[in-house]
Amino acid sequence: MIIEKTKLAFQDLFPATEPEPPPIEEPDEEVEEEKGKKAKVKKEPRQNGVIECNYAVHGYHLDAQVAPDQLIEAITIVDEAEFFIESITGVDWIKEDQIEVVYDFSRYDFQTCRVVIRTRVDRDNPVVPTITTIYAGANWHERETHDFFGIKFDGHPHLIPLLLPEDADFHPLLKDFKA
Amino acid sequence: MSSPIQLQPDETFVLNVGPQHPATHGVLRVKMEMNGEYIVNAETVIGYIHRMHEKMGENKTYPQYLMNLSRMDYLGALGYSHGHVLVVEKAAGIEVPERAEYIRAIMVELNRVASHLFWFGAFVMDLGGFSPLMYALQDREYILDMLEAVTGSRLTYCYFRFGGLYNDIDDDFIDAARRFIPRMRKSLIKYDKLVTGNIIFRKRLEGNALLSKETCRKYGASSAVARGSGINFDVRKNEPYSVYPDFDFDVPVYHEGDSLARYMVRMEEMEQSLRIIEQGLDKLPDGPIMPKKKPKLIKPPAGDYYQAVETARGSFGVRLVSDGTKTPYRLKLRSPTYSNMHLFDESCRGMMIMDALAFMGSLDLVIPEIDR
Amino acid sequence: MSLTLLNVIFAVVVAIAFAAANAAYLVWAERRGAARIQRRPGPNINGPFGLLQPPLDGIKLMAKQLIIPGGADKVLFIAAPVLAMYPAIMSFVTIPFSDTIVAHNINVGILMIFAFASTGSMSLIFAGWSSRNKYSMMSAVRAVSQSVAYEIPMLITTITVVMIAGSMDLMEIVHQQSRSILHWNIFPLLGKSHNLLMPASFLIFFICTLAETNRAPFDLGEAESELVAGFHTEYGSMGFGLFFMGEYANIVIGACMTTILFLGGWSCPFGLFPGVWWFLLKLYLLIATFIWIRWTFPRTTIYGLLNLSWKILIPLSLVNLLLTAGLIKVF
Amino acid sequence: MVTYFKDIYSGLVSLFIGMEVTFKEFFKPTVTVQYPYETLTMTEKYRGHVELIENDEGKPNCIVCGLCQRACPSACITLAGVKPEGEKKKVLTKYILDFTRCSLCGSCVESCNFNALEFSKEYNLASTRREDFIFDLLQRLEDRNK
Repeated sequence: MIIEKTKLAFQDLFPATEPEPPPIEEPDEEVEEEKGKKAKVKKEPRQNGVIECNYAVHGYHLDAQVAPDQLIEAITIVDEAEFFIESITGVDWIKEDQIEVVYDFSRYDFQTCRVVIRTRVDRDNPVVPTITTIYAGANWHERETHDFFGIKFDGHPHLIPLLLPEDADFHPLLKDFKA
Repeated sequence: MSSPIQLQPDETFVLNVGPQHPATHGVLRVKMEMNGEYIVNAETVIGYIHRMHEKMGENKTYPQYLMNLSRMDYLGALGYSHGHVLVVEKAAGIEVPERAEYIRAIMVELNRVASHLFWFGAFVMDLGGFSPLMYALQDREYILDMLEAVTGSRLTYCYFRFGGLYNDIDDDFIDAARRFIPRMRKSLIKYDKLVTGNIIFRKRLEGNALLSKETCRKYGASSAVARGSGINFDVRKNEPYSVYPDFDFDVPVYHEGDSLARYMVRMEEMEQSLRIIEQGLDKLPDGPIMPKKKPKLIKPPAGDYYQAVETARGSFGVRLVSDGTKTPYRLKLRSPTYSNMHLFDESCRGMMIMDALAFMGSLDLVIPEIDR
Repeated sequence: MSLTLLNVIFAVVVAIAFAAANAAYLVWAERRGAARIQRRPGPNINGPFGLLQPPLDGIKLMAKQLIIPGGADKVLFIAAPVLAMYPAIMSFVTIPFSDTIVAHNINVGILMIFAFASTGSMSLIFAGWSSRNKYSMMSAVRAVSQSVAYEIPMLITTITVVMIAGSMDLMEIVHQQSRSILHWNIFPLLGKSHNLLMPASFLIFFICTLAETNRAPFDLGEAESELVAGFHTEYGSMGFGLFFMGEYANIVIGACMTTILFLGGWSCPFGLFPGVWWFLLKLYLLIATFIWIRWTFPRTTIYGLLNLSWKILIPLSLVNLLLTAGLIKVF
Repeated sequence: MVTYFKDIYSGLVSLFIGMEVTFKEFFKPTVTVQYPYETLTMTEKYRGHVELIENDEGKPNCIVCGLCQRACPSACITLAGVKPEGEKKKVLTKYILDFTRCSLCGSCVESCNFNALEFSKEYNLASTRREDFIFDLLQRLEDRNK
């Protein structure tokens, strides 16, 4: 199954790059249904790792949170497994002083598997590597995310405002944005 | 004597197609670097009618945001509403009565036919044939009249509600829909004779703008753009939602990858939508259209929810990040044309301008939907 | 017929009036016809059946300001619309509408008409060049290649007819076809040539007429969905009006030529009551076909158009020319 | 060579088929409505801008609960009411609809529990002035009753 395969590929990322993996493996085996409730209770930012989610509740199968420097590796995994890019977006977690960049991937064939890859960066210095080298179609999505959240995509070929006016220096989807 | 444009053989010039250009069907601008009639490089500039729907989503309560979705895509509005209500229902755990789901499916499919009809007309108009647009609009008017009689509006419907629908359909609607199906089938034959078979039309589209599977994947193309390139991808089949598993329909797939394949996919999709409508009318169960117990205030539990639906323009996704309050924490709208249009820059290189514009037409663009 | 000054003035006035009236009312006919095809009523508010629409449109256009874009070549910019109109009017001088209705018949009438017709594309080049607009420029370039490509098969086909008639005099060509429908050049059974490929020749000529007059499906110069409005993008008011009228006047000329060369001019299909009415009937039927075609087909591409000309029309018309020459020799 | 002529032939045939279609359409009756001279009646469920519903005495049913105001996504509705001496219900004194912002979503009508709002069938709205679209619904109700 593609879900298992991709999950295993993701899991390989974590022990290798993070020497002291906190209880990441546990949530993996956790009953999926509790995930939704658990997320509510959890105050701490999520640890990096991959979780298998209940599709019926969340609408996606795998949820991988990676460190920004692992991003390229993670994206390569989904690229090699022939996923297509659905979208890139951000979420501003102002209370935790972080911005989450969310990458959505899905598949064209009937082995349905939606993968969410997230990475968190500090609000003061939001820099993540670009994935346009892997997915050419990420170009606009990254520009849009740059527009709305001010995230700098390192190495992006053309990071100028896309949806906002070309002289826009504000980022409207940040929670502290006041029009 | 003043000297107009200087054209040297090796020199390129920049042609601004848009923001106001007949072929862009809205305020889209493509900066084309041209060498004569050939496009050397193109850069699409979007955002002229950006309305920041996503920020509005964060400021409005869930029911207040309902009407925004239909403003995204003015041709196939119901499909977008469907995605939104589904994700909120999923998040808040609202049960939808079966009748409501069936009516939703029928309405969405009708809207899809209407949208494809308009696309068909506009596409042929891009290619210079004007009459098919008028014929397509006649059939589309029929659909809009039907939808208006139920939803109360013609384009920007605000019909779906969390848990159900705003209005129930009546016998008049069912009769009209039943009458519509044979009428539409007859029209499809007419379009086939008038346009699809036409040698000029075929010569223009055959081999025009070949898109490979790989390009589609890298850009995340969906709808006819993907299906015309041999990718059997339809969210209704791949990730069945609502009552679509109950219907028997096919997903037309063409392997040529040219504009004609994209055209053929959409034309056949209309027929498939008619089949769904037919089955939906036959199977339509009785019952309420709103659930008995519906929370007064919609407050989905905190979490991350995603729902993809197949709209007339492709795979539309709504990502809802809830923090348990009555407004979404983050609402991301993944619009299909955004990805489809993104293809254009790379794929139109080396094409002649008239082919590029035919290609643009075959992508089925609705600019407010790209810009959101 | 002696050509006096009065004669000339009269002829020119009549020609201009005929061309202008035709142009104006063909716009109306086109709009009504297109509307009928699309199941709309078309212009029907001003006057009975909307018949006052063309003069009112003309007044509106004339009342508007002629805007010359900055940086445009003024002389050429103004000359271009005039150039669009004048060859059509000049051509009317030599076209015979019946035995008696002809302004001035010359024995190389065909040559003269083609000479003027080829200056028609000059106006597009001038307009495209002088407007200082990239769309106009591209349209002008297209117009040149189009007119080069289509004049060749058109002329070859005309030579075929000239060979059959043995004359370049339009009157003479009609006279030779005057007995019955079977003597028309399109139906070669009783004519001089006996060439069974003449209907193909007619079709080639007809297609070339469409292309020469920039009509759909060959309206690449205008191509409103690609080049906005092509060569007349920058024209407003009567400059635009003249282009518009020139287009329709050219259609009339094209249809006149088709009638004369292939459909027997003013002769009746059954040899009865020849007269100008037959000419006009054939003329307007052809024009109706022009309109009908325009509202049916999508536009071709520039390379599709050139392929059609160089790969199909020119070889076929050459074959036809050789065949006709041979058949004339044989019979 | 054979395909060459076949292509020409089939191409020509396809063109004639297309012309046959438009020829047939030419003789069919028109389907359009001559708008200013002919108008359509709106369907029962048509959503025009909202209108107040009156009771038997010609007074609005509205009890000034303000639910519509709160439900409105675009803040189009401004209403005010007073409670006259000795009356139980509030009486509506002002109901302004800013139609320039209204998107006809129907939230106000849905939220109303007192059958006080309905959609009008008005679709002939056009003006060059913004103020013309700020409706005083109470005034409109009185005008209707005149």
